[in-house]
Amino acid sequence: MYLNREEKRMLEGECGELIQKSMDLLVKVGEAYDAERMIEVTYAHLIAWELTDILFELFSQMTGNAKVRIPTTVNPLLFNMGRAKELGIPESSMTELERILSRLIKAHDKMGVIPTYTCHPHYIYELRIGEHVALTESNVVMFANAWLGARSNIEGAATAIASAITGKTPYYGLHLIGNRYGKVQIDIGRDLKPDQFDYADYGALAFWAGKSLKDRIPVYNGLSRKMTPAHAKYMCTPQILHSCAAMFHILGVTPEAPTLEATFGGKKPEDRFIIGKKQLESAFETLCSAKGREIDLVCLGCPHCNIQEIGEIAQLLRGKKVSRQVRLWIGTNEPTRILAKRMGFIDTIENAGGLVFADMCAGTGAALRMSEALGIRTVATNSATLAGVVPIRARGRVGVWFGKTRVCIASAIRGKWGNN
Amino acid sequence: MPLSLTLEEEHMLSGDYGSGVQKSMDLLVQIGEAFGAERMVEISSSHLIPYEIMSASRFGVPPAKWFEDWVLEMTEGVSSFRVVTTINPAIVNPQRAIELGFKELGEIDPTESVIKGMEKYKRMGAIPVYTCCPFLIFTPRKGEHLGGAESVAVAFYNTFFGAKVNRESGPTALAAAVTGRVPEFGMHHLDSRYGQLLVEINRGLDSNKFTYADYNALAYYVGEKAQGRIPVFYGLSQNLNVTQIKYLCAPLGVSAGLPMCHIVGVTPEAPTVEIALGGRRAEDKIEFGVEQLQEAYRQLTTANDERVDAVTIGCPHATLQELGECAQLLGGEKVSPKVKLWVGTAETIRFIGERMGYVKAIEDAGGFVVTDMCAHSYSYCRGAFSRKHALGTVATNSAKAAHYIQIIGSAKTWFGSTEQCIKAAISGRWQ
Amino acid sequence: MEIILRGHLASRGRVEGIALVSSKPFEFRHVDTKRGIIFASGHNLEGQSVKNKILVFPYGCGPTTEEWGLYELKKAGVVPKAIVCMSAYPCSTIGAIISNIPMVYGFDCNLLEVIQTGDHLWVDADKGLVRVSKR
Amino acid sequence: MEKIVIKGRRCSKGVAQGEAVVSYNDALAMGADIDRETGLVIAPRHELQGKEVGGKILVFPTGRGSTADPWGFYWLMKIGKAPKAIINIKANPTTVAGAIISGIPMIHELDKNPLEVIETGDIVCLDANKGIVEVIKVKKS
Repeated sequence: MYLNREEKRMLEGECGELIQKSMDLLVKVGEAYDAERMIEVTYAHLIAWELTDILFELFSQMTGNAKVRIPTTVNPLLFNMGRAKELGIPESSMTELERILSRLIKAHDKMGVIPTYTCHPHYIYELRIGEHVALTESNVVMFANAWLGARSNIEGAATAIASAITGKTPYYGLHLIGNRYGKVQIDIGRDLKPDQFDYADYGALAFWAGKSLKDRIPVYNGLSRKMTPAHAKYMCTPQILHSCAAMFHILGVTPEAPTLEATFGGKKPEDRFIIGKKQLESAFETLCSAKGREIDLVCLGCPHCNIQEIGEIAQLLRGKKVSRQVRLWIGTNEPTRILAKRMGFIDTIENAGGLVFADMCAGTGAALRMSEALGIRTVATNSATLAGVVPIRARGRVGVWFGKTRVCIASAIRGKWGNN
Repeated sequence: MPLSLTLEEEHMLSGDYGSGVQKSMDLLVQIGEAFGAERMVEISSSHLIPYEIMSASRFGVPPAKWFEDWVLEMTEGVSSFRVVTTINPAIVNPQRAIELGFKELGEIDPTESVIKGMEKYKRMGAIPVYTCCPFLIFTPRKGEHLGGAESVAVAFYNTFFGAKVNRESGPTALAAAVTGRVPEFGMHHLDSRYGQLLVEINRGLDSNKFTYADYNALAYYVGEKAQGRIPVFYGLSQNLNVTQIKYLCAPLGVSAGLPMCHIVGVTPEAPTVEIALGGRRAEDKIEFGVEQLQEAYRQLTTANDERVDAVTIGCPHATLQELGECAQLLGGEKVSPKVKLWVGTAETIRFIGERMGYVKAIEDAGGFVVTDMCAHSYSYCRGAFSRKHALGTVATNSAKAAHYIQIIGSAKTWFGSTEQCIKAAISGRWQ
Repeated sequence: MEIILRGHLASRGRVEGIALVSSKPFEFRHVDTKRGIIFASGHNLEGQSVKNKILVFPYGCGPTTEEWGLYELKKAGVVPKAIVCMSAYPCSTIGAIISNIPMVYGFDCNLLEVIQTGDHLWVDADKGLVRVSKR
Repeated sequence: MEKIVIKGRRCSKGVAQGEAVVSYNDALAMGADIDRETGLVIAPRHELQGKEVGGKILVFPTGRGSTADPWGFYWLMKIGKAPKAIINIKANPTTVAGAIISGIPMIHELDKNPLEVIETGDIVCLDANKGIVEVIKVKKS
């Protein structure tokens, strides 16, 4: 692997031990994928490290006194301690949670990380088409690749840090145009109405597609040309729950998919599937793991809601009340919350009994970790990510109802899962 | 070919959706006809400019009513906008009007009209971002059709994202938000987007060392010479960041009304010079060197008094990176008590800036990080504020601000790098 | 019967051990970090331990914190001895590198047809080689 | 007296007659370049600087100015200082929007370059609906 003078100096320890370690990790990853050289990255996104002492120790070893070299944002925390009471976090857990969260926040501040605490950080750093970056968090990486046309491999927590403090990444995988072409064509069946797709439909679609992809990049053919970034957001993580392809194309919509030919790089698709009503319904069924219709929590905003989504939720809740038995959590980032507050959406939602949180991961974070303490056994959501991740990781203790946004809200009001 | 409308558009035009939609569609159809559009295109977003920008006159007669009535006509019977709608900064942030010295002007208070305008648009669903950089909230995709005014937003959408948007105006942006349509001409046609004017950065200039002001000067100079032809910048760094591109986009509309540019190796439609030019020969070529850079600086500078009364930064609205740079350049020093230092940005950016400690650093030094408003257009471009606060000389790192202060305002301008501006704020003198 | 398989280095090291073959894409976050037992219901290896095994799977998948799963197994001493897979999901690779576990990927045959649980494997990751001795 | 007829494309409806004021080289912004009290051109270095545009048939190559420009135009109309009509070589959409909302007739894309045909002081009759411009030369050329 070719290293330029600066990279060699980094690897030989002339820029300090932490940079050396980071460069060593990046070189090893580069060797694993036959990268010819390093490239400069302009932006990194980190994951907020988890709570165990073992992982925090690893984080500290990697970061030490290092400062980030490029603009670097960070994923949500597991809790928003400022709103612990409303979340219902028991007093007994507070001290421990404070300890582990505050040490992490302090460490980020020290590194110069931009404390965005969101899985949708694209409001603070605008990526351009073709820009090379180093991002972790599947939703952030895949949105950047697919929707924004930026180039990032799916980084791990460790390599994202290494890139943030060296400004480099090995030049392999999705950084190379030749690896970004579609391999599998997924046609949307004629019995579906993509114009009317809810966020849940997009998630279910990607979840189903992911099962047949392996490492191959899909090209969706037949989705609505009016789909929004929020729709695309829900397609990201579900895809990699069963595949390892961190990219997708939507014909006529995403920047690298103007025509089938261009999207497949002039080659024929290796494989072709149709997703119709039957397949989509089966994805919904698979993602519904709950038994009883009683629900404890309705969790929206996985990934973090944008302003339109919060507006839609507010609209559905206007003049209604969330059932006393149900918690309604909506995750977003703080700038979106500021705008939603101005538009009166937050008041509408919170007057109805819902809570809108920034800075934290409501679904796979808080709901999963605190399910026992908060007595959460059944969650309703429009997020295929949450529905795909939580039941397995909670080892069956938590069941999920997965459905469209309006069904989730109607269920929050009734206190029971169902459409009416 | 006459402009043909879809069934829905015909219904809009015939008044079936109410008179506001009808008036809006009528305006768009007339514009479309004037420019030979054959049809309307559906858009996903529009960016409005608040009409009360007109209601604060330097003559003390706020004809707010004219514009309020006009907006009422255009929105009669419209309960909400049809597309994602964002909105430009107000002339003043009503919450900070007193603190910033707007309420002692002796003219009729503009804040009431500002609040009225904000509420009106908010009720119709406009996202109250109040920034000229709405791309920080709404990310369009390549090839997506948009509506919208504000030259900074338009140039950035076209240049940075490859979205398709004409440089519209206040009325058509509103009509676009109301109808969800714009006439298809200009930037909506791929063919009109190719570059025509090649701008080569002279080897004598190290563009890697360009300050924001240098990018501004480059674009301002080119804009003046372009005569409406879309420039292709060749020879700039391939690693331009958002802030640098923002400064390259901002002056394009100011001096020549250009809706976009190409930056070879950077922007989506300009991987190579040939592609940016659409395979054609450039109509003309500009060599940009030290001499041209200096000429632009001369044009943007009208002051000769070293004493600086005000420093304005954040035109277009500052990014987080710029807030950080201002904080760092202040380096714990105080802004001279004789100088006003305003850094304009969006509230959403200010929030993160607060978390990073940048806002505190700037405000502890005596500067203001102002949000939701333009940091210069009302204050320095209208006479009353400058006269009241005796602001004879304003320093800025923005070509757009310098241009408008010169043309509409009464103050003289110094134009230079952020560093020069911050130093001037501390010492009270331009060096 | 012995078979030699040629693949590509992902994470360095040489080791031998018994194969544990997952027919499904593998997610380390579905392994209990204390006991090393796969808990994902419906998985063909549900209830089995990865400890000291040579884990064979088609490819890794899952949200990006995969490497933590592997690292925590390492710290708990219930880590597999090596990983052999067909496609290398970057997050699995990174996990293997930071946990010092040999890993090889990218063979020109279908691993799942060649290797069965219980086979004895010698892995030389540096050379990208896997020697299979059928049970 | 010489009469010349040229044809162009309608930007904004209406019929008008008046005395021409021509900017031969400089683009014009109806908002920023014109004083909102007196209707005089105030833009520094502009060839029409100090000239009044109110009540005139204003001829210039193209428009410029901020995207709030139409409202500046509307303002001039409200205070009675708007031009009677506008003729451009190639219009800027912002000027057109201003003309439409202010109800001022406007034409562009003529079959002859209006800057070569029309001189300041000429009498110009214009029917924007039909796209016709009649130029009556007052001065002997």
